[in-house]
Amino acid sequence: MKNPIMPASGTFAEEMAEIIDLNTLGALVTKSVTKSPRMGNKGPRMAETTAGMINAVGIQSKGADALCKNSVPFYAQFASPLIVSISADTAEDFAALAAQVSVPGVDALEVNISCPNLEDDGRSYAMDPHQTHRVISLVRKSTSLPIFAKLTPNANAVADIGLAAEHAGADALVVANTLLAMSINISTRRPSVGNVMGGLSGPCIKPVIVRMVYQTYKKVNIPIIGCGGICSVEDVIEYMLAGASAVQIGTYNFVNPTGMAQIIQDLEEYAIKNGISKITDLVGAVQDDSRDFTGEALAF
Amino acid sequence: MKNPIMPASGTFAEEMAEIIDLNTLGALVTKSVTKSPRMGNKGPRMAETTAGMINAVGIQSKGADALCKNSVPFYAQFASPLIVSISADTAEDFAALAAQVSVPGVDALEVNISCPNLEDDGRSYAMDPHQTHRVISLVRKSTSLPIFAKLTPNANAVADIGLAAEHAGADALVVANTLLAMSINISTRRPSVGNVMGGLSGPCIKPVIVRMVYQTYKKVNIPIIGCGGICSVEDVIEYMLAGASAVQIGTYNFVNPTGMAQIIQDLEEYAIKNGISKITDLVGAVQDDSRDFTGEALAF
Amino acid sequence: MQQYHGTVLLNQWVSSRYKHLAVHAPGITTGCTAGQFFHLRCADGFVPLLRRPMSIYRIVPKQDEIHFLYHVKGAGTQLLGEMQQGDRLDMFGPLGHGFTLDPKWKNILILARGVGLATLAPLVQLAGEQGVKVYAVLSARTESDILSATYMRDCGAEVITVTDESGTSGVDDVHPMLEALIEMHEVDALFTCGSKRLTYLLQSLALKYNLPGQVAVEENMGCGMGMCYCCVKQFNHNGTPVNLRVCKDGPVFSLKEVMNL
Amino acid sequence: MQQYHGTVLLNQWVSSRYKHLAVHAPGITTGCTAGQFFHLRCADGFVPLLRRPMSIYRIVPKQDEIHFLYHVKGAGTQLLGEMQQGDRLDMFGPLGHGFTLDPKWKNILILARGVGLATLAPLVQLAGEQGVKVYAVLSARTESDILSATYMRDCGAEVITVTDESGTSGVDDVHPMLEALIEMHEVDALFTCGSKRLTYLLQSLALKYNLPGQVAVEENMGCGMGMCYCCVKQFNHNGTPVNLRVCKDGPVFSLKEVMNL
Ligand SMILES: Cc1cc2nc3c(=O)[nH]c(=O)nc-3n(C[C@H](O)[C@H](O)[C@H](O)COP(=O)(O)OP(=O)(O)OC[C@H]3O[C@@H](n4cnc5c(N)ncnc54)[C@H](O)[C@@H]3O)c2cc1C
Ligand SMILES: Cc1cc2nc3c(=O)[nH]c(=O)nc-3n(C[C@H](O)[C@H](O)[C@H](O)COP(=O)(O)OP(=O)(O)OC[C@H]3O[C@@H](n4cnc5c(N)ncnc54)[C@H](O)[C@@H]3O)c2cc1C
Ligand SMILES: Cc1cc2nc3c(=O)[nH]c(=O)nc-3n(C[C@H](O)[C@H](O)[C@H](O)COP(=O)(O)O)c2cc1C
Ligand SMILES: Cc1cc2nc3c(=O)[nH]c(=O)nc-3n(C[C@H](O)[C@H](O)[C@H](O)COP(=O)(O)O)c2cc1C
Ligand code: FES
Ligand code: FES
Repeated sequence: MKNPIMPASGTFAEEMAEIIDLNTLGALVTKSVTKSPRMGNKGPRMAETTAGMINAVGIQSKGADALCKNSVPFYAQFASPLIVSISADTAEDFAALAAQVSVPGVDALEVNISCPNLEDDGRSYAMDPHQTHRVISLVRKSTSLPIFAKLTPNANAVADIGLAAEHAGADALVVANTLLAMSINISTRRPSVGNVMGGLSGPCIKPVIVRMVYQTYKKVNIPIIGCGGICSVEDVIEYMLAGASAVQIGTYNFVNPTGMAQIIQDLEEYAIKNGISKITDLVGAVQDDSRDFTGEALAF
Repeated sequence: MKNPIMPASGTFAEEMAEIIDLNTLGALVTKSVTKSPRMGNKGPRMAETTAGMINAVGIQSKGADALCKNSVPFYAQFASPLIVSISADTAEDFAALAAQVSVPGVDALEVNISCPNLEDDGRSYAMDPHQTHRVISLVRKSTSLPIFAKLTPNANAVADIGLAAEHAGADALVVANTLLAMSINISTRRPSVGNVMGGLSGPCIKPVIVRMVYQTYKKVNIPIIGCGGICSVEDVIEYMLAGASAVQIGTYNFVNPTGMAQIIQDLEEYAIKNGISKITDLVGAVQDDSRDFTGEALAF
Repeated sequence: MQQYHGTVLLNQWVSSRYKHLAVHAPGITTGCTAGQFFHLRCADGFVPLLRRPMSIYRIVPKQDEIHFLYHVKGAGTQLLGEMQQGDRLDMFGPLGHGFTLDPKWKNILILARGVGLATLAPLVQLAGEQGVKVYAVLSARTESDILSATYMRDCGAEVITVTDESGTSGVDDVHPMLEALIEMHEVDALFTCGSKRLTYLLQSLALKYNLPGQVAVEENMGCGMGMCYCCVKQFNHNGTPVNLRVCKDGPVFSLKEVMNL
Repeated sequence: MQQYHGTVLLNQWVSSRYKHLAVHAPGITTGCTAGQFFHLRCADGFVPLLRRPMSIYRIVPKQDEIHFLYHVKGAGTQLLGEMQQGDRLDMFGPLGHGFTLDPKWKNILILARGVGLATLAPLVQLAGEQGVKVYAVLSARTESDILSATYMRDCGAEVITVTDESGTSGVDDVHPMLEALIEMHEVDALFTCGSKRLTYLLQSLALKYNLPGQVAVEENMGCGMGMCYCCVKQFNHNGTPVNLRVCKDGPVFSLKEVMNL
């Protein structure tokens, strides 16, 4: 990767090419795709909260065939590696889908085992280390591409889930998806998203996810991609110090559609200004007086 | 209770009497007390985050004797019921402490089984239903006062923990304590609180805790006291609609030291303006098209 | 679409609830058409976090100006309202698909309510420029909230106003009025924005008179550019419901496809 | 302590980094003493969320005015800096324990650095009023950052300034200067604020000369009024470390109790 900055799944699509040069991104990450086309949830799908937003899009997907036919060739125009995010209802379906989208032009798979399956009160594979191990193992067998396991911050002990994913063969972890949340419109007395609950993202969640990256970094030996509330180069540095080898930017793309490009530029300047010759030296370098400072690069 | 508004443990103390009339509060809640005096964590103990704050006070306590000798008589001046929050390291110590502070003048105990015991990577009793059941059962046997179990939002399934507390004899649940979080000062590369991790509170966490109140309300039959990010009468209404019979106000006391008094007044006006004769009619009244609208009052 | 950092030229109250905002930025009118919108960042910082979609109210290509007419409603529009002349405004757009005028059309009917007037105003201008006659029924709470009546008349439209305060804006009052206009003036197409009730009414008239129609739809938005699927609503594609993005597939949709507003 | 809604009288730059803020509120000076502080809400809304502690810089009882001198540093002080004359400022205070002057003292030495000058200025005024002679060593980055020298001289203090730019502000330079002052003027007590290094230096001199001393300490604050224990630092109570609240047990502490700043 040219740099550690990439978009977060679901907050990026082909349209972004119209406003920033996708060649500058560390990687490209698709919206989670399902095998067959899916409608997604009923609206409203989004509500703003203090320094955050709740989304309950529920994975609207054109299906894996459309992805391979249209999106993969589109992104092939750009030098940046392409990561396809996959979503399925069973471990077997995950594995089958992984095989299906392991086509030329795809550089890695992100296994979205963390989307709060909202029909089941927010549960998802990544709530449980055994389930995580099972699904990642099956995916591991069905593709030779690098696989990233995307974890949920709603789990008790994210680091343990990360460890399970590592043992099952994941090449990297994405920490993390959204926090299960809810808000209520007090005038209508209705939940503010049609699906009642949804996923909280944005700056408000950053301190929780930084903590999870930190905890996970202490347990696992594969690279961690930090994701949650990143809006500036300072946030990127904070995540790297906590243990992230790369980061994903989600909600901030809505706040500032050219934000990723700006952050990439700011990161270069930051490195120069602070005499950092290898940005990976920052990985895990928080001075918590308790662990060695070793950084792992994320490479394809 | 006169009204459903009370302070959250650790954000309120005798000093508040100098700026608002404590008689107007629904209840008074002490900082968590330990059996013996405790120093608390090393500093810095607090760091601000986007729309929130991380605290790592770590329960600095004068001990239960001092509480019974000084604070209980002090609060006895006021008509509002007194809730003493207790903290201990083992279930047995919790029970012994509950007995020790069940003195005249104390109207209920809040069992703080949710303070992230930060030496253990954020774990606490309320991370696990069995542990919760055990500690609440023991406390139940050792006091005849009403007991509130204060849950942690860091658990997988808060509603299940709540159910365990209910089965063990808790009279109400406080949902919830702080989210385990971390931030890093990128200039010093040190964690911004001395204890590395701390608890996130303030408006940023509200959507997560509202969701937990909603989920817990669907499972339990005891009243829920909502706590997390409340800063206005609208927030109080939102929590009540989600299922809270009462609420606690924490961080907002720092933002606006006379805020609780204002919210109590605003709540009266809100009820009049919206023709709500019994404020408890709001409890759980969110129109999620899936459950009956029944409210439970919180009474001592 | 592009991110512009415009300069506020004016931002003034035009009634007790609406403000008129004009912004200058080189090249900003490029590709702008009636019915499209800009996604505005109402303040630096993260509360409110997201941008606010605002229809283009007026396009002034010669002066590189885009105007908005907006209702000061919640936190975002309140902050927008605090902008002063000379301030910088972060604008992302133009976004979405606007209204289209078939060259064959001679007479069109527009039915606008509230801030819907803002959205339809540039269509009236466009129609005027293309020699299409506009019959406009404008609805609002009060007479003073009907902000663009004069502007629309200047563009050559025939305008009828109805208001809640005068008791003339009910669906039952507007319905016969619309039928009369359609029948009297050989209306070729129907346009609306700003009210669910009125949209359903106009949809029924489009069916009854077999007329094409267009409606500008609103929904909460994340990205505003088609990536996030936050703004999706269901539309009727020949009997099957499809989920379309208001920001990119709309905000202007065919009236007959409207299902659940 | 009380919550006041003051009116900003002035809020102006006095150097490239510092602003001087004066606020009026009826009764606000009641009970205010040098060394105490107010907890200021720098903006409505929740970013930044918390109040900012600011030492009282000047107390003007006759005009119900409290003044502050502050360093524009991060988000909170930046927003504070944007306040205009006439704006309302939410102020909570006065908070904490201030400096005390023993009636027996004739000469005191103060050592201030940076914004510590703001904290010590009202002490100089108080000493002047009580006929206590003040010897002040003021330290800052640049001469223009030494903001209160004139004011302190007007209050009757003898002032020496040292700066980083002139290379006179190092601990090694200040040390002999302080010893000379203490020995020459029969100093009765020592006061400081604004620098950890200088506090430790002054502590060592307090021990050496067996002089009482007071220091105003800073720490991040939650409540500002003693409830939350966020602002605790360790102090030395006759050999045992105790956790004291900067906001309530301080911000002024005995110099000899200082342990970990
Ligand atoms: C394509 C489009 C064009 C629009 N054009 C105009 C216009 O020309 N003039 C005008 O006054 N208003 C217009 N609106 C509505 C305008 O976007 C909302 O009034 C505005 O977002 C409210 O923001 P707020 O912070 O003041 O209100 P709040 O109610 O505090 O907003 C809370 C959240 O809900 C969203 N929201 C609230 N109302 C709407 C709405 N009606 N549509 C979409 N999102 C909403 C906000 O964006 C925000 O995320 C348009 C909306 C869309 C989708
Ligand atoms: C009792 C007391 C009196 C003070 N008096 C003055 C004064 O007269 N003039 C002046 O310029 N400054 C004074 N300070 C320091 C002032 O409070 C901080 O500079 C200010 O809080 C910084 O806020 P910010 O948002 O600009 O900076 P940021 O660095 O963005 O603040 C981030 C967080 O850290 C806290 N913080 C940062 N620096 C300090 C600090 N030094 N002390 C306490 N908390 C801090 C802030 O309150 C906030 O919560 C005083 C501090 C204390 C404790
Ligand atoms: C509108 C929206 C849609 C999302 N869709 C997906 C998705 O399809 N798959 C996925 O793994 N994560 C999805 N996410 C989660 C983001 O990828 C990211 O994990 C989360 O938003 C936290 O990052 P942020 O705070 O930077 O937004 C979505 C987030 C948003 C806001
Ligand atoms: C400084 C501080 C200290 C706290 N101390 C305690 C405590 O001793 N016991 C406890 O149960 N909760 C404690 N809490 C948690 C609060 O009671 C409350 O659960 C939490 O802050 C969420 O509410 P809020 O967002 O309104 O602050 C503390 C919170 C803060 C901010
Ligand atoms: S707002 Fe993102 S797709 Fe419409
Ligand atoms: S800031 Fe709360 S005790 Fe000092």
